[in-house]
Amino acid sequence: MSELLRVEELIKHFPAKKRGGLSVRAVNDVSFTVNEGETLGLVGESGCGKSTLGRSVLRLVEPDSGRIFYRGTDLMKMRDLRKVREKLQIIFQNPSGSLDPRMLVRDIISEGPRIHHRNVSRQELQELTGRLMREVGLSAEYAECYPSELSGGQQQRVSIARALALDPEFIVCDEVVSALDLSYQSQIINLLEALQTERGLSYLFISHDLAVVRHISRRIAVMYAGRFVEVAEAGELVKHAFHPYTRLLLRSIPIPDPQCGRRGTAAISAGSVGIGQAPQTGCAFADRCKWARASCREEEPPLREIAPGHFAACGLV
Amino acid sequence: MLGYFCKRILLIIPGVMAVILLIFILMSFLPGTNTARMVRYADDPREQAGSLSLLQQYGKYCYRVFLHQDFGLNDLSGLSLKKDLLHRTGITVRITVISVCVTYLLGVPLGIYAACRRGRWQDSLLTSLTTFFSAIPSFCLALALVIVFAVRLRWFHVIPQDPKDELIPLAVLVVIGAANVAKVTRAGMAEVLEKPFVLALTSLGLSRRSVILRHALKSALVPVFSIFNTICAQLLCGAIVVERFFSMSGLGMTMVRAVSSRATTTLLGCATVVALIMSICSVITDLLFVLVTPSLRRTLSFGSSMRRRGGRGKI
Amino acid sequence: MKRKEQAFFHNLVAITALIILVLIVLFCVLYPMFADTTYWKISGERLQRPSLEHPLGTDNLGRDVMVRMACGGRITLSVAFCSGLVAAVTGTVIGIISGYAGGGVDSVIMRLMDAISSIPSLLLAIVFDYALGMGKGYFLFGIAIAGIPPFVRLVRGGVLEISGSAYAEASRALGARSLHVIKEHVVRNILPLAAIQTTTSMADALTICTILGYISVGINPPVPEWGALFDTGKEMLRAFPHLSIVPAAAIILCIICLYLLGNGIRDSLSIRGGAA
Amino acid sequence: MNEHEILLEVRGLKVSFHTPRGIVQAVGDASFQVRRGEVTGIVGESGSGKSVSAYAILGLLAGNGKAEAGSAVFRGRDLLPLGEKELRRIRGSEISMIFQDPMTALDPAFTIGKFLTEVLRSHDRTVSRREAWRRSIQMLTAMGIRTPEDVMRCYPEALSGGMCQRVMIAAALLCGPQLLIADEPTTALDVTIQEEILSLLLQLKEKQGMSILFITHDFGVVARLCDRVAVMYGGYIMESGSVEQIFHSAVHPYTQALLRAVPRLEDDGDEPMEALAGDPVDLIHPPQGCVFAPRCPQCSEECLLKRPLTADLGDGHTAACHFVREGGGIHV
Repeated sequence: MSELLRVEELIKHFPAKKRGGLSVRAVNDVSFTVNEGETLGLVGESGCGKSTLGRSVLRLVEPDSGRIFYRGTDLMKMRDLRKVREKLQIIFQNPSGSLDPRMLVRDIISEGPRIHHRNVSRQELQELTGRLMREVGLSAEYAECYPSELSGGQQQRVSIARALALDPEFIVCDEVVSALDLSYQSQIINLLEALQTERGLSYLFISHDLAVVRHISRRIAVMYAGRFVEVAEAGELVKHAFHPYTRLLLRSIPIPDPQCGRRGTAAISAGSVGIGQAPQTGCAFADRCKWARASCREEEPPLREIAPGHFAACGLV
Repeated sequence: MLGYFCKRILLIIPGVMAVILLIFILMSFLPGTNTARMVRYADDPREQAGSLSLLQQYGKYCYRVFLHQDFGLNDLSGLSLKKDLLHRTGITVRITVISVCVTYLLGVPLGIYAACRRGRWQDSLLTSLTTFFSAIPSFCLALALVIVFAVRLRWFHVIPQDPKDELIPLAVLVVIGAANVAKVTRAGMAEVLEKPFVLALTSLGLSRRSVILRHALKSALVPVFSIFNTICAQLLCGAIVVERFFSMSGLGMTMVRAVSSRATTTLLGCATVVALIMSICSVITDLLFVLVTPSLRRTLSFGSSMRRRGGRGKI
Repeated sequence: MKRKEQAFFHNLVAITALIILVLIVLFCVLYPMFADTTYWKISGERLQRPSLEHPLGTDNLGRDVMVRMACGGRITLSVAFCSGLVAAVTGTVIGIISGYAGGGVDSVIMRLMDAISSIPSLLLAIVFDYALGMGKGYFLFGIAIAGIPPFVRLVRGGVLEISGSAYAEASRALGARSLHVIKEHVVRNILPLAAIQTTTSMADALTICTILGYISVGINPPVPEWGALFDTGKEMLRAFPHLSIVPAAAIILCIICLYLLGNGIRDSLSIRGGAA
Repeated sequence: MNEHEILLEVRGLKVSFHTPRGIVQAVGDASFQVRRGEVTGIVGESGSGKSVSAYAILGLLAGNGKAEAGSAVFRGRDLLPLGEKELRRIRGSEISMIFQDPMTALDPAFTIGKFLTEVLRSHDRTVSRREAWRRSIQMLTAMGIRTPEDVMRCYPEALSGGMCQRVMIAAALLCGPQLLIADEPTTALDVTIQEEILSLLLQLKEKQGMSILFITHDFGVVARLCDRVAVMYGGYIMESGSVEQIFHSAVHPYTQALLRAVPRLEDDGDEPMEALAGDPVDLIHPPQGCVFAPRCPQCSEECLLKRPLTADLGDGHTAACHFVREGGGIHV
C-alpha cells in the first residue's frame, strides 16, 4: 500500500484575542502518514485541535509551518491548489450547517464539477448527480428539495455525495456522525465503509467517540492539547493503551452493558476554577496525570515507539 | 472606568471640531457667496474683509466658539448670536430631553409586555403599531393629534399659548420615540426569552416576574441602550418638524430660517450646537452600555473594585 | 416531497400593497397629462370646494389641488425610490467590501457608518442641499447617504456569517475561488435581506423627503411636493382640513404599502422547512 | 423488586404542539414511574418525545405546547392540572431539573453567588443573605468544587462546561428536592468530564437516596447509571423494564435494533454495523398503526392498521408490540 499523504511537523497557533493573552496552540508539531485505502482515526476532547488539524491538512486553515506531502508533492509549496482540491475533500459535523439553505440538493451536489469543468452540459450534470445520489442511497425525488426539507441523515448523505462528485482519493470526516441519532449513525458509517472498499478512498476520521473511531479506523491517533499523545493500531490501542490520557479516556467511556458497567464512583473532583490554559512547558497532561513526575513538567516527551507500530509520548517510557 | 469616561468626554471637543471642519469644506463649494468671509464678527475691522484663508477662518471660529462661546453675528439682525442661539437651543433641548426620558419610560415596558405575549394578539397588535408609528413622518402624526385634540375636542390651542399646549408636541415626539424603543426592546427581550437559562431559572422555581424583570431584562437592555444615540438623533429631527408645525421658535426653526435666508453664520452656529448635543448623547450611550454589559464592567478596573466594595465585603 | 415554495403571488396582502403602489405611481404620471391645467396655472377662484371640475378643489392661490398632488407625487416618489436604490446599491457594495476586507478597512468603514448614523438624517440633507446649491435636488444625496449605514451593517453581517459558514468552507474545499463563493452563496443569501431593507429605506427616504418639503428646504415653492402641499394646507386647517389631510394620507398610504411589500418579500423568500 | 415507594407515576401522557405547519403529536401515550432512591432512564432518539415528557411534568412546555391527556401523580398529587402558582412552589423545592448545555443554562449577567443565593431565597424568604451565601458554598463543596469562594464570585463565562454543570446541580439540590430530572446533562460534555458528572449523580443516589429521572440517547450512560429504563420512539413507549431486562432480554424489535446499532469498544471493524433503515416519524401525520411499523424489520399487516397495546411480560417488563403476548414469550 503506497503512501498517499504524509504530514510532517505541522504547527498552527491562533493569536490571542485579548492583548497580552496566551496564543492558543491548536496544532503543536504533529506528524503522521495515511496510506491508500486506509482510515486513520483521530480521537480527542473538544478543544484539543483535531478539527483544526483536519482543516490545516487541506489548507482550508493556513498552518503556520510544516510540510504536507500528497503523493510526493508538498502542498505547502503549491500556490494554486485548484488541481489538488479535486482529490482532497472534507465532510462536516453539522448536517444542516454545511449545506447552503437556499440551494437545491441538485445544485449542491453538482457544485464541484461546475467549478472545475466550466463547459459541462446540464444533461451530464443531471446524470452525474443522479448516479451520485443513488450511490449514497438518496432517492431521486430529493434532488429538487431544499436541505431544510431533509432529515439529518439524508443531509449528511448529500454532503457525502458533494464530496464524491470530483472522485477524491482522501476525505477528512470531521465528526461526521456526532450530530446524528444512533440508527442514522450506523447507516452513515456503513455507507462510508462501502465507499472505501468500492472507490479505494482513504479517510482521516475525526471524532470524540472512541467506540465509533475504533469501529471504522485501522490505526488510531489520540490527540491532547494540540499534540499526538499515542498512535497505534486500533485493536492494540484499545487492549494495551499506554499513555495515561488514553487510559483515562478508555476508563471514562460508559460500557453499554449493565453487568460490567457498574464501576466505582470515584468522583474525580474538579480542578481549579475555570479552563486552565495548557501549561506552556513540559507534558500538557501533567496537571491531570496521576503519575506525573517533576521531569514531566520540564521537557515535552517526544513520540517514542514502545511496541511495533505503537507510539506514545509520555515521560514514563 | 473613570479614566475611560474622562477620555470619552475629552473626545467630544475634537468630534465637534471635525463636524465644523466638514461643514466649512462643504460651504466652500458654495456658489455665489464669497468664501473669504463666511463668518461675520462684531469686532471685524472694515478693511480686513477678504484676507483670511479658509483654514484661518476655521481656526478663528473654533477658537472663538470654544473659548468665548462667540458664534459671530446674526447675518440678518446683526445682533450677537450667542444669547439668541443659547435661548433657542434651550427650548429644543428641553423638549428633546423630556421626550427621550418619557420615550424610554413608555417604550421599554411596552416592549417587555409585547415580548411576554409572543405569538398572541397583543404581540402582533403592538408590533404593527410600533412599526406604523416609527415609520410615518412626524408631521402626519402631529396633524392627526391636532385635528383630534385641538380642532375637534378643543382641549388645546393649535398654536401653543400657555404651557398646557406644549403637551401635543411632546406627545408627537414621545409616540415616535416610544415606537422605536418598544420595537427594539421587544426584539431584544424575545431573543433573550428563547435562551435556555430562562427555562433553567423557571425550573428552579423563580417567579416569572423575577425571571423576566431581574434576569432577562438585564441582558435584553443591551441593544436598547446602544440605540440611545439613534433615538436622540431621531427625536432631534422630530423636534425640528414639531417646532415648525407648532411654530415654536427653537433651534430647528432658526436653522430652517437660516437656510432659506442663506445666513451662513447662524447655520454654522446651529450645526455646532447640534454636533455638541449629539456628542454628549454618544457619551451617555457608552455610559449606559457599560453599565448593562457585565463583562465590560469587569474588565474596566473601576467597575470591579466598585462591585467588590459594594458587595458583601469579606465573607 | 413536493416543492413547497410560497410564491410571492399567493401572499394576498403583499399583492394588494404592490397594486396600490402601482396605481399611485400611474396616477402621478398619467393624471397631469390628461388634466387641462398645470400645477402652477391658476384655474379658478381660490379655495373652492371639491367639485367635478376640481376633484380636490383649489388651494389658496386657486391652483387645482389634484394636479398639484399628482406632480408632487412624481417628485416625492422618484426621490424616495432613487435614494432608496442608491442607498441599497452603495450600501451593499460597501458592505461586501467591508465584510471581505476585514481588519483596518473594516473598522474604518464601520466607524464612518457609526458617525453617519449619529448625525440626524434631516441635518445631513439640509447641509447637503444648502452647501451644494439650493433647489438643485442635492438633498437626494443627503437622504441616500443617511440610508447607507443600515445596508452596510446588514450586508457586512451577512457576508461575515456566510463566508465563515461551513458550506462556504465546503465550496472552498471543492476548489472555489472567493469570487465563485460570492456569486454562488453570498449573493443568493443576501438578496432577500437586501430586498427587504430596500423597501424599508425607500419608506424612510419618503419620510425624510416629505419632511424636507414640509420645512421648505430643497424644493422651491412653485414646485409641488407632498410635504410642501401639506405645509400650505396647514394654515387653512380649520376651514379646509382636506388640504393637509390628503397629502398626509397619501404619504402614510405609500409608507404602509412599502412595509407590507417588504414583509411579503420576506415571507415568500424564506424557505419553508418541510421535515418535522 | 418494587419495595421502594413510587415517587412519580406518569399515566397515558399526551402532549401536542400547535405549529403553523399543523399539530405536532410530540408525545402520543407515555407511562413510566420513578421510585424513591432509584434512577429511571428514558432512552430514545431525537424527536422521540423523551424531553417533552419531562418538561410536561413540570409545566415547562413552550408557549404552543399543551399536555392534552394523562396524569403525572407526584406523591399523591396530579401535577398536570396545577396552575402556575402551585407549580412554582414545587419547582426547585420538590422537583428540580438540570439541562443539556451547561454553558448556556446560566444567566451571563449574574455572578454564581448572586444566582445561587437568589434561588435559595426565592423559596424561603426567611433565610438571610449571609446564611444563603454560606449554604451555597457548602453545596458547591459537596459537588466536588475545591475552590467554592472563587466560583461564587466569577461570571459563568469564566467556567468550563463541567464546572457549570456542577453549579447547575448544586442550584437544583439547594432546596432539597425529592426528585431530580436530568435532560441529557452530559451530552454536551467531553467523555472524561461526563464520567465525573455521572459518578457525582451516582453518589447522590447512593449516599442521599436521591431519585433521578434521567433522559438520554446514549445506551452506555443508561447501563452506567439507570435502574429502570423506558425506550421511546415517535412519542410512544416501546418497551420498559429493569436495566437487565432491557439489555439482556429485550423483546421489542426497536430496542433490539438500537442495541445492535450501539458501537461497542470490543468489536473490531470487520462486519458492518446493524443499521436501521428508514426515515424519522412525521409527527404531524403519525401513522395509523404502530409508529415504528414503517421501519420495523418484522412489520406485519396488523402492525400497519392497529396501534399495539402495552403488554405486561411480568416482573415490571412491558412492551408495546403485536408480536409480544401477555406473560412473556414472543408469538411469531
